[in-house]
Amino acid sequence: MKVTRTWSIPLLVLLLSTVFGMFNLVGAGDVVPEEVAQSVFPAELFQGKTQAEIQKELPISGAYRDETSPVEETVTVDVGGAEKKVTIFRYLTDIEIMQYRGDVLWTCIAAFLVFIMQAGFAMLEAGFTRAKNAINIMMKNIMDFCIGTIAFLAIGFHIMFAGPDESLFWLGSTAATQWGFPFWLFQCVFAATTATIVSGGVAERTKFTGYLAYSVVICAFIYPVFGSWAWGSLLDGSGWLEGLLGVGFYDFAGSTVVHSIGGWLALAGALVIGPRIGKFAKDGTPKALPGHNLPFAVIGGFVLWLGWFGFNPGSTTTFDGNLARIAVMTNIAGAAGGLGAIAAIWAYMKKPDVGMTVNGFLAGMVAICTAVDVVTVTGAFIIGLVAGVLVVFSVIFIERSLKIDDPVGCISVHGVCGAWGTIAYAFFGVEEFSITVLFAQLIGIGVGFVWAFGTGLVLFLAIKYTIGLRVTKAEEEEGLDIGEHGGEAYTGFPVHDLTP
Amino acid sequence: MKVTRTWSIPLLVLLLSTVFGMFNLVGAGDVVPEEVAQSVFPAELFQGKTQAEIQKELPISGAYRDETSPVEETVTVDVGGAEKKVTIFRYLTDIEIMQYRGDVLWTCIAAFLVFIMQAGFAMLEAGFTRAKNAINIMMKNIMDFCIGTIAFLAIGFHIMFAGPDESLFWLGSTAATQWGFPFWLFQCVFAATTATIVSGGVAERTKFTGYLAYSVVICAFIYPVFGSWAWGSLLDGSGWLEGLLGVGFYDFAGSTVVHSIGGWLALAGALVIGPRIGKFAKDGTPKALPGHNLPFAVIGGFVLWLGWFGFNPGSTTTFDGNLARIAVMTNIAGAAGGLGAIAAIWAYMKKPDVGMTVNGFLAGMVAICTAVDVVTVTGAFIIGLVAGVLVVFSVIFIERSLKIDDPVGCISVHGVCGAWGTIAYAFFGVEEFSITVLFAQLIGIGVGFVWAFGTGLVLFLAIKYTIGLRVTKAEEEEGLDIGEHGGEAYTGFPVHDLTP
Amino acid sequence: MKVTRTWSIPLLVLLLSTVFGMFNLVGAGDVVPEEVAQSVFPAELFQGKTQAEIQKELPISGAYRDETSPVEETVTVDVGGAEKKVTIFRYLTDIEIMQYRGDVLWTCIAAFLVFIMQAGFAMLEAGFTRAKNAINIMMKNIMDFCIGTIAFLAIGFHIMFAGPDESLFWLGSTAATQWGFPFWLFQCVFAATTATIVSGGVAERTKFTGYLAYSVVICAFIYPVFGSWAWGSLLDGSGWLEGLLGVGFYDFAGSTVVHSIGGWLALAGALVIGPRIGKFAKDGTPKALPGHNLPFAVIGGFVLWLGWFGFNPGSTTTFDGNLARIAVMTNIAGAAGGLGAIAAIWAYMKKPDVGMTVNGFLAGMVAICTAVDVVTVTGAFIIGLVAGVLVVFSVIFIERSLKIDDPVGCISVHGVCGAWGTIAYAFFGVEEFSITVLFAQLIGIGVGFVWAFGTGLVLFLAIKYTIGLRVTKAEEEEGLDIGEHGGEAYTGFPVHDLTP
Amino acid sequence: MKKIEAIIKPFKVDEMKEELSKIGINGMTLSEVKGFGRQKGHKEVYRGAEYQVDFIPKVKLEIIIDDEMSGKAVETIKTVANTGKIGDGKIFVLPVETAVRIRTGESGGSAI
Amino acid sequence: MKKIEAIIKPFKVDEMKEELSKIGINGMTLSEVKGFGRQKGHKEVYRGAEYQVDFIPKVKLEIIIDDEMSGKAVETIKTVANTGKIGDGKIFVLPVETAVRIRTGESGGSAI
Amino acid sequence: MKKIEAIIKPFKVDEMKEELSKIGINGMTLSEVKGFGRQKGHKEVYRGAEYQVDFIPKVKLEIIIDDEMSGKAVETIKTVANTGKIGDGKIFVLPVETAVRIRTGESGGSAI
Ligand SMILES: Nc1ncnc2c1ncn2[C@@H]1O[C@H](COP(=O)(O)OP(=O)(O)O)[C@@H](O)[C@H]1O
Ligand SMILES: Nc1ncnc2c1ncn2[C@@H]1O[C@H](COP(=O)(O)OP(=O)(O)O)[C@@H](O)[C@H]1O
Ligand SMILES: Nc1ncnc2c1ncn2[C@@H]1O[C@H](COP(=O)(O)OP(=O)(O)O)[C@@H](O)[C@H]1O
Repeated sequence: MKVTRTWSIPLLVLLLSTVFGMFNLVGAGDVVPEEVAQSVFPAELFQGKTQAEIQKELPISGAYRDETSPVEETVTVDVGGAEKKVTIFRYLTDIEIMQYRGDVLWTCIAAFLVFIMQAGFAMLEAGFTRAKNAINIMMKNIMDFCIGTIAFLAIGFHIMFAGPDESLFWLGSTAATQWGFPFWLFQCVFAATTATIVSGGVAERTKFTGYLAYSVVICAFIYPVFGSWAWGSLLDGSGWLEGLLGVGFYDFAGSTVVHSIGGWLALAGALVIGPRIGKFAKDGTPKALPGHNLPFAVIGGFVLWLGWFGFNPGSTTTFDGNLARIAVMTNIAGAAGGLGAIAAIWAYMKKPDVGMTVNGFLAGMVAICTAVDVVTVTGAFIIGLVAGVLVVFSVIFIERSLKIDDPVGCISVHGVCGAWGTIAYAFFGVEEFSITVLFAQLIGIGVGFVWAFGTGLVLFLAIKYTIGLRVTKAEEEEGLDIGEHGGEAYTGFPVHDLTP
Repeated sequence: MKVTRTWSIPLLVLLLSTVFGMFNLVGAGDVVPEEVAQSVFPAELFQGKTQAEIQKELPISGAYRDETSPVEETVTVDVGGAEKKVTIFRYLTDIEIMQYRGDVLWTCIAAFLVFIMQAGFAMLEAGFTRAKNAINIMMKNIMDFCIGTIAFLAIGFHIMFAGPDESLFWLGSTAATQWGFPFWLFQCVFAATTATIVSGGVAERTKFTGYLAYSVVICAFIYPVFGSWAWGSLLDGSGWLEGLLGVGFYDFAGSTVVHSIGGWLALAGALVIGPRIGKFAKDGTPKALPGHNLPFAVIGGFVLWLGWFGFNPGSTTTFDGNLARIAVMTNIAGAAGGLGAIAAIWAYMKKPDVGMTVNGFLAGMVAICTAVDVVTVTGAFIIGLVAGVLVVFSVIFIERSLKIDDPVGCISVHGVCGAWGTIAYAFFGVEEFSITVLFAQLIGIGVGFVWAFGTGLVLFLAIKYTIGLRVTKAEEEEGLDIGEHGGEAYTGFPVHDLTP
Repeated sequence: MKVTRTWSIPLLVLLLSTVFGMFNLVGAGDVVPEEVAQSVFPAELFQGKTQAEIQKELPISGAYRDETSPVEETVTVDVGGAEKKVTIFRYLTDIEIMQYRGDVLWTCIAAFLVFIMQAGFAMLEAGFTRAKNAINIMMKNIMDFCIGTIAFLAIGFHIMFAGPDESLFWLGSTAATQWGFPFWLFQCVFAATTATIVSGGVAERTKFTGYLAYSVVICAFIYPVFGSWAWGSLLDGSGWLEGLLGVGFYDFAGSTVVHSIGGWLALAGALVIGPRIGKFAKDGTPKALPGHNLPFAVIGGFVLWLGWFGFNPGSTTTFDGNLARIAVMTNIAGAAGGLGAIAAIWAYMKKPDVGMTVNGFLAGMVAICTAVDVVTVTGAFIIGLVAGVLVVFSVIFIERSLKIDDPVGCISVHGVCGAWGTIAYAFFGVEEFSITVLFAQLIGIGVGFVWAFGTGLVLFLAIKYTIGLRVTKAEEEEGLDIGEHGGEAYTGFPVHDLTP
Repeated sequence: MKKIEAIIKPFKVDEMKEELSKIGINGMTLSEVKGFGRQKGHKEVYRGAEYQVDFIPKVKLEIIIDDEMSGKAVETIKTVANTGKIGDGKIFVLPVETAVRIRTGESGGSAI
Repeated sequence: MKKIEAIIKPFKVDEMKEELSKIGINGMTLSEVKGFGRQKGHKEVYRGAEYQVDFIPKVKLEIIIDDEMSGKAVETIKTVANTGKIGDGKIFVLPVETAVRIRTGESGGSAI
Repeated sequence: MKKIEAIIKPFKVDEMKEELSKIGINGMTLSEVKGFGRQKGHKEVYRGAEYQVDFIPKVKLEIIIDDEMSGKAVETIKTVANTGKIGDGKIFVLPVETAVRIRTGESGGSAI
């Protein structure tokens, strides 16, 4: 009698060598699971309970795993030449528990790293805009995270990951087990990131109440819905994009799911709210409204780079050797993006501009998210390099030709380069090029655009005509810090902004 | 003969399934430990040594564990119906070693995260005060950590954690084993945090020498003594508060032990040193002395939030699935605190003030420390939300009614909200409400207040009448940076502070 | 027949107790590896393959390990009294795989921490220099990392770690296995650190193109060559310094390999490029050119401190209990360095200067790198304290006596204190003082100096006489931000620097 | 020679420079000042305390100019700076005795 | 019309504004300047190098005022700014030829 | 009494202070201004957009001085500030009516 086992828990990738083996059920006419179980596994994995007793303790789905809850495993038993599948219920081995703990630790650390991207975004956006709006930008980023946490807790997580049977509102059944916590935390910081990306596109002119309103909707609804289509099955959901055209829409760490969605929402926001006063001359020529603290912005960029080491490698939510490969590819793409952007802007504007260089390395890391787990070194390099060049011309095109005012370039960095990265998977992420894969990716990108830009337009227009989206002209000129928050960012320093 | 095992090392929570089991000592009239040992465990766990030999290698206490030192384990042997306890000495199994390494790694990473809170506090405090004192604030924070490290190494650690038999001065016996190192590091960064909290309350007017003096005393004495009462048994000590009223005073991660102690010390300091020149008008009306760099302060707040992911989840010093739950609860309380504070200040002052919002999320995380390991999602949300509201009115009350000048609000954030969190445990941290638990918590809070405020008063008065606590009026007006450190923080920027 | 095993993989330090034991090969005249293998290890470690089949799958060298590739192990078999060594090939046990995953995780986390040192250096250097050059400093630090990544990927890694047989250009054979990734990442961030150290010494006057040129050469060539001499055998290389005088030149985490090399390169650069305009009066008296944002610089120092918790403890690239000890020693040396420096400068200049204090704690951590894994608490304290005092007088000596302009003190911090730490190993790092060890260290230091200073001189002179090393006088006066990058760091703030 | 001091709103600076150039004024000095006047400041709050900020950022332009040009300059400034809202600012004209160009040593009208 | 320029200590600004309002002066312009005079600066140290800072932060008030009010204004400034310590500052009075209010175009006394 | 206003290059301040001290001028007020003149500014780029920066950082020195000293002061300033390059700056001399030292109440020549 030969036994092979099929795991019901995809994350337990570790081979359990101590329990593998061949064995015979002597004279087995009928296969008794109890017997099979005892022959394959040491007795302590059953804690003296019967198979039926253990089965009752099974979590609702394999996703709700825990170090103390039992798992279900299918063992193939060879009875006199005929194969029979037997389902066995048992508790985790010590080594499986260690693996589980490793998964939890790494997923949490990755979530902490993604969390600090909030600070990175805040620094980047504040540094790239004017001093008179710095408090407002800080407040938006704080609120993105506070609101994001509570909105995703209350509603978003359910929308994104619930199956048909259980509720995940306010964590729901997840709270009963341990795995729900690291998984939720990691997903929560992702959701907050999407809202924060949008912030940059509508900076320096958005009413704070309007901002809060859209932040809730993005974290509770817009992001989770698209997320459920692409990533639902990471827990109990099942997204229709996951099986698209048979090959599935592929987006490992969110070039589209997080970045492009954020970018297209920002595009909708920037269109509805219009450019900042003074951004375009009467003839439409764009004017520079330089940021007030570029070193601060650059450090924000470095902090984002750090965060990406959680964002991409953490997306496996698995403690295994693969995370290093993903970290390396992320790093190569970031570095190549920085080089691509500095080369492009230097050639085009004759100066190695710092803002574009920062956008460049960010663009490289945005683009690599989709294929980061499967790409080669050369693939990562090209994806990053192209993103770096692309972001430069995208920023210029959006500003000069489309006359859209995106103060920090988030439409280009996250929207455009997110789309590039998602397409690039079809060229650098698969063994052999397949037109089906390319189509699947393009459809995913298209669906993402339609969803995010569409709901974004509705959302921003709705806010515009209800609570109001934009501050008054006088307030915009004086700065949102005084108008919205009643204070100044830099008391004691004379700040003199000669722009409107 | 049935064997059950009682662990002598509380942290080795992992089930050792490979060695569990039932067995019979055939014809055992007399139980020989050597025999029992060999029957229960594989031979390699004894490395060819006798029980007596291994026993000699036992570390002084279980706390001094290491991956190579043996452990003591009690096995219950069932000899012909009569239960007999046999103590067995053995080395660790591989899986126990892995667990140990996991404990070390996680405890260190958590300590690194708590370490970076020093930078967060420095940014927060500097940003919330005036430019002319920014160097001084930086120097205080650097010295808190340098002095904290050496003072805690030399004296504090011994006071807090030594048992009656061994010395922990200068690490003492701990240095002989490995576990002492991660544990010490984690405790050391906690101690430094307490000193740093105080810094905010006496900012912008304290003599640097006076500051150094009190920093030494806090890290070497005041904090460790209270710590030994509440947490001594985490190593070799035994704190009287740990068994209070039978239920014990509960403070998982230090709402009282770290935060309130720091807050009440700050209160004593602020009282003794008096308000900054110009803080109160002649009629006692408080005047605003706005901070000079609010974006810097906000990023400091984010860095503190990051640090809290080490502060709370790391307080288990254990590599297991529980840390994720604690991280999630910390995050929810922080977010709720931010929302509570922004709502309160917006309602009360008609503006969503950034300083209060930052104080709010910090307050939420201060408050959750006590019960973070046992609270539900809703509990965490309420504890955080209440803390956020509370901190707003506490700041206003302390300033307007008590006329105490606390430049960054640390008395409210750490003292008051630490107390709130410690009380909240009695309502949200236990299965069923118990008046005894509430009393135990209240006593703990009271003892903490009396100890910290009392020793604080003595300390600050002693400094005042010896080396001096406050700079001269002229120096305060000109700024401590020039007077105390001979330099300016922002050479090249005209800084013009119209406040005194 | 008694079996003892010699491991071929040095990092798998874990005892595999489950497979240890004594056994007899009954009547074994001839020892068949197949048989021995099956008797020592459970069958699943061979996955049904013969020894010959497994042997073919062996990675090129033990360094290219992976969780799925087999290992080679020597087992000593006792056949009738005669010892025979048998080489066995097998796959990893579960516990070895866990250990491997732990190694990967920790090495990556350590690399992330070292990565963020780039931001720390950027803040430190920008804060300690003038506002008109802040963008340039940011750009240099971004480019150091982008260029460093790609140059080290393309060339440096090969030079440093390749053996005679395989190529490591563009990761080469490493990319085939998993371990190459974490190892490369950790080495890559080290290489970038070296280039960044140099940046401080030539700050505020270097042409950006010249900077890029030298950054490539350092990351691709100068650092890797010395690295290969001292650390080559960490992968497939073999460095001649590693066996120096029989005892070997010892430098655990790079006091010399990283820091002094960077410091001596900075010395060469500062000499070739000459002092900043206005740094020395006509009579040679040094003038202060104060930094424009000291709080920013101090936070940079804290970030560097954080990074050092990856730099030193991560240098084991091993998941085990030892990392905590290294972290503690790093921390003690840093704290002692801060105290040493503040005491020295306070005594000497009558003011506790913030710049020197920051340099002090950095110097302490630079100095401890060499011996951090073997030093005692007292050793770490003394090494740090001396470094803190030394750095103060070194900065003053280099400026006043040598008339070299080192804007941030990197020659003293990294060069001088790196050398001190390397020497200190001979006194605090070995059981018993040995003159041979001292000589080996001195030779290593000397070789490092000759190599780095020598190649540095050639490099900087070559750049000077080709693409140019220094900006024009007019550009230096106006600031490099406008001249090199076409922008200003702080638009909106009037920046008025009265220095040239 | 006259010195014209004009206190204007900061965002008018660019336009002002262009219009003054058009009428042949090619030199001026600008400083960042704070003004108090009819234009009310605003209340600010800081961590729960309210305070009044009365001084509003303004730009002061200083132009030294020949007597004959001064009228035209004043007119131009008045037109350009006018938005019709309180706080548009003031123009003051003061007498100047001499002007010297440091580079050349010229003085008087040719110095400006 | 006169222009009063007063160099005062920064922390006197609030009180000054209030006292001047009391005597009917409702317009003024403030700039942040650095003064050199009898009040000695201080030594600073920076990474081991000592240097002298001679310029001390001061505030310059500029008030354009009718001739008749000017005496009273000078008196008030003198009283408020006085602390009796070196560095209290100076008051200078200069002649002004015209004043124009940009918003309305009024000139002369009604413009201020 | 005269008021000398000199617009100079920022890095000349230290030398200027020393040279003026030598001829007995022990009081002055400095402000940070931006100048527009013959010295051309420069183009800057910001994230792909080019813009012209015309105002260049300068320092304005203000010295109130006795009539007789004023010539010598102007001479000294001219000599020290001269680098021979465009943008060296300008010196303007204005009449002053009174000067008051706030601390002592002295006015006139002894006040400065
Ligand atoms: N008497 C004055 N002396 C000096 N500056 C004045 C005077 N009155 C007004 N100013 C300046 O002119 C600015 C505008 O004056 P304000 O009274 O607010 O509005 P308006 O110019 O529309 O009457 C003020 O902010 C102040 O800088
Ligand atoms: N001759 C002067 N011209 C212009 N400003 C002066 C002159 N003398 C002094 N000041 C200004 O007055 C301020 C105070 O002068 P100082 O001599 O220090 O003290 P005091 O006013 O008490 O005599 C100086 O800081 C400077 O700004
Ligand atoms: N007419 C003017 N009124 C006021 N300030 C002027 C005038 N002309 C020049 N300036 C100031 O003098 C500075 C130097 O003038 P500029 O024409 O650039 O060079 P130069 O002094 O060598 O002729 C300018 O930056 C400006 O601050």
